[in-house]
Amino acid sequence: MAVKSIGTYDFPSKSRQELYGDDQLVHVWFQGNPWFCAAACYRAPKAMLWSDFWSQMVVPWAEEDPDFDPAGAYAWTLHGKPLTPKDDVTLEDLGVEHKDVIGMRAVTA
Amino acid sequence: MTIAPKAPRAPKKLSMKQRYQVLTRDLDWEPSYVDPKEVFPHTDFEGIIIHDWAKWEDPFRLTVDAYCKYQAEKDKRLYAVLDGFAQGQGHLTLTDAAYLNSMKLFLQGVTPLEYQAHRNFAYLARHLNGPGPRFASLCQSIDELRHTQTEIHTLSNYNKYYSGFHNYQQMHDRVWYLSVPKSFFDDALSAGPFEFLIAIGFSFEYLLTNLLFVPFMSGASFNGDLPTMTFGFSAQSDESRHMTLGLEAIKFLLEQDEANVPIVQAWIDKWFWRGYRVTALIAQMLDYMLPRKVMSWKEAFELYFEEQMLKGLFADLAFYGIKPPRHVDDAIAEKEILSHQVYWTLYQFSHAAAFTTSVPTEDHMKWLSETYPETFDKHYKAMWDKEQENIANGGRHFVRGLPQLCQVCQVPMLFTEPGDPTTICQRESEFKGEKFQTCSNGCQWIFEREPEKYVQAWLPVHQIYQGNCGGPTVPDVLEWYGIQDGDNGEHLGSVDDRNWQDWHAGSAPEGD
Amino acid sequence: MTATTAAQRYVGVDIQESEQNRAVVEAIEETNPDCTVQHLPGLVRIKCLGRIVITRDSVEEKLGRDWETHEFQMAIVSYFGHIKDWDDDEIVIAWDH
Amino acid sequence: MQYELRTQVIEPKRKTFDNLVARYGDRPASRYQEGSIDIQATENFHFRPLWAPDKEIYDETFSVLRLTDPYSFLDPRQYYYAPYVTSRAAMFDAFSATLDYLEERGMFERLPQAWSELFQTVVLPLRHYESAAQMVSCDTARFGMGTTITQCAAYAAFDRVGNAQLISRVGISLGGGSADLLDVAKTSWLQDASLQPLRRLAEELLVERDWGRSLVALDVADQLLYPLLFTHLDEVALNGGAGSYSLIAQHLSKWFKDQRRWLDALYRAWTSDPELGETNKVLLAEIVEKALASAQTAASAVAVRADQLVGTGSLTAVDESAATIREFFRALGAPMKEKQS
Repeated sequence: MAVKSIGTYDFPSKSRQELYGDDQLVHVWFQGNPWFCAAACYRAPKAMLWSDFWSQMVVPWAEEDPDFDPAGAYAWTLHGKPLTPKDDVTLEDLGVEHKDVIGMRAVTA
Repeated sequence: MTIAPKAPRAPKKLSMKQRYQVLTRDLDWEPSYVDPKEVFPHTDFEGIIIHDWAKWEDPFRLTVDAYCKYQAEKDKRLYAVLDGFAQGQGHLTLTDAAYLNSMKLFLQGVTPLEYQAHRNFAYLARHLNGPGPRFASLCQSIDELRHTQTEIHTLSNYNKYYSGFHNYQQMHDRVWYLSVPKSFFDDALSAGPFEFLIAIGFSFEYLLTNLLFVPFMSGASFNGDLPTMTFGFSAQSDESRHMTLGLEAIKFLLEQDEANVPIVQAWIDKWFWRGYRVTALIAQMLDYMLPRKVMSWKEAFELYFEEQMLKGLFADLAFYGIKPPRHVDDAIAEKEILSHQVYWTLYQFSHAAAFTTSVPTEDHMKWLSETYPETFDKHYKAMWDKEQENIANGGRHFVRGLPQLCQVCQVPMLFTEPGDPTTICQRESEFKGEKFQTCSNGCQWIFEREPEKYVQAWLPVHQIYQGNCGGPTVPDVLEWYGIQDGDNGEHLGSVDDRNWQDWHAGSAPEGD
Repeated sequence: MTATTAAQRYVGVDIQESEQNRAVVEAIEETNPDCTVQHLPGLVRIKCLGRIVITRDSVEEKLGRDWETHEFQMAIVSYFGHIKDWDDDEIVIAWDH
Repeated sequence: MQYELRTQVIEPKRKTFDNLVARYGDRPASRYQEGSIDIQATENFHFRPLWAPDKEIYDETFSVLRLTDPYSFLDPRQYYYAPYVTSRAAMFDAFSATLDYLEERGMFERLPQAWSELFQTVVLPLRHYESAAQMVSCDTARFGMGTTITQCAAYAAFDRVGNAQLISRVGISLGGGSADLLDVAKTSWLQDASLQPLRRLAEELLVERDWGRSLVALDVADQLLYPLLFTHLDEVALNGGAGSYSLIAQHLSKWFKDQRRWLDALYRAWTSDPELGETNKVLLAEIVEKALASAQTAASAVAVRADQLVGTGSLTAVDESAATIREFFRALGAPMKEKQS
């Protein structure tokens, strides 16, 4: 349903992608890890390689957890489906869109 | 007591009801030189139908002279307490400097809301068609200004000695966790007059008021904060009038036309959940921030909400076809986990906040285990144990990054799936090709009802990334927030903690 | 929601604990013999099934002076229920339906 | 609880809040300042009003009259809530004492018939004017920019209901304890030729959406009516053996003096604004001239009626007040017309 208003009520989103230029907002949700109370939100270039995203953004955040293992195995999800990140592929090419939530879960042996 | 009134003159006296009628309600007339509709241009667009404004009942029947007399007396008493407390260095008799974290949160988060209420009840005092509700709104408007100012004046004394109070207005406009209460009230102020009446007059001032304020004030009383207790109870005495206005408002709308019922129901559904999310800050305050506990969040919720509102109020409103708020079951299901999740979040983000946090002490954890036998040991104790070990190894859990926020309530997305306290609840909606995440079924429902509204939300995290908050680094943002050293982070060893220890050094406590 | 009548549900009023308000509390207890009184930090909670009535006469008797019902505002902290009436002689808190 | 005597002197770490230090230097602030300055939110509003999508929640464009810094205006009375209600409690006490005295001594019954009629047909209907004035003041309290202005307006709104109630109580006393005379007065308000220009003025104020314009226009009308009814006629009453009229009038003229203090300060703030002062002067001249035209018509009709009933000089009093208003704004630099057209 639409809002009821006096006159036209139509405003652009204050978080729309164009406000971030060539970048976009990306969330990383470390599932099964209660150390982090909520998913993280990053501003990352669409053209950022996964390896850079991992080493420059995710690891510095996640390693604040004393139990985090940057070399560990993680299962990834995007849009409700498994995601297989490749180091030399950009976020955009991996299918990551503005404000997407990337799921991350430690794989236990 | 010097304000005992004279006995009524025996002959020819109008009753309180007649007098009120004559002095307040009879002042209106039907305009003929201008279009009456143009005098009240805002009461049509929301779809509410009012047939007869004269049916509004106002049980308080207060006139301006009586109002001024009693309010002046209340303030005389209150300011005497404030002055005495300040002169006697009363702040030294608080249970601990850490207690004031709850009051910092109050000044930063709640006082500006009182002010917002003041301004918008003035709007109702202008824009409602009936003189009865206009006068009640005007009284409430200046009451809310009273609350704003008595809160500032009460906490002003603490500002002189403690961190975190000094820049509360600017913080309310800028800081991430304060966008939760700010956006809540902005949502109400940007709504039409009837929705505001239900949002604030009814949902906030009646449905949730006891849950919000009474625990705060009892907490103050239990922790040696006489001024806060005094202003709180003094404000609450006005609040009882506001509750009456809220309840009268809903009954009036429901009785005026059956077509109003579904509109009002949707507003109750929306505003219960909006308000409930704001009370998350109260939940953690009760269970974690008060050095001496009054009651747990769970007890407060059961008493003030489940017992008084669900069993009392909603049974009454069922007569009109009103059902308990949508998503109320999700709120009930959260009562044993909410405070733990919220405090854990504030704890790990307190480096970017204007209050301090600490790991609960051993005694405190024991209390939490006993108070929350089903949840604390099972889900939360292990995290604190891990954090204690982390601290022993030289760490302190401060998140190095920014959290994902809910598009509606703006709380970091920390809440969990109904029935599963281990999985964060993530909801996503799309509007005009853009994704919007919400923290719960309640917030998602609210978003999807009025997406045009919520896409405008000024989400602090997104704004920081747009470069609108002072700069790209955390210190830049903190400077823009006006946060000074000592306002934020770990409480133990903080400026307030060190001062507190110094001030009490050498004065061995004599009994407790 | 299970159907209850107004008389089966509690209403209540919280009064600030003070020397001045003691007479008011006593008056309410006397006027509403079935009420329960609970002391909480800083306040007294009085609750009763169905309705609570505060009468001017009873408060004046306990106080030993004139008291107008508006003065109750100096004592009340909160309530639950519905203030059905607030007149020269009495204040009634009760549910409607 | 600790009971030991504390001999230690603890130096405050801070004197007041940051915003006040930034404005006035590092020194203790008054309760008026702490409770009023910078209290209204200024930035990062989340949602546009559904009833005014072109505006922010607080928006200076709600009026053409603006201040570069809204807090360049301060209430000379320094009212925050506590001193405000305390002062009004005293005013109402004094009024009640007057009314009690008048009733006890049967003064209303001794009032000359013409004065009794003046009360009934001129003064009592003004309770409706006061009611409109309340709504106009509420517009400023909500839509005005900056707490120092909106706070004054909120108190003024409450005062106007207070005035309406005060006038109503006079009506009840005059009617021997019944509200009948108030019904008669309402009919007068709706029908008497002498009151129709004033009622038209009141109604037109209620459809003005610019709070600054309606606030000024209301004040212009007040500045003609209050001196006429409660200063000029007060003098006439004393000379005409209507002491009870004078006893009532003093309360309203006292209130009006108090009301003038913040409004005159606001005019000074508007016209002395470093950036917008010149614009405001031109705007004020335009608004005041227009307001004077209808206010003078309205007040003159009332004056004619008063002169018919109790005496002389009322029309002249209105003209004099109008001249005073023009002179006041001219002195502030507003380009007022030389003579009324």
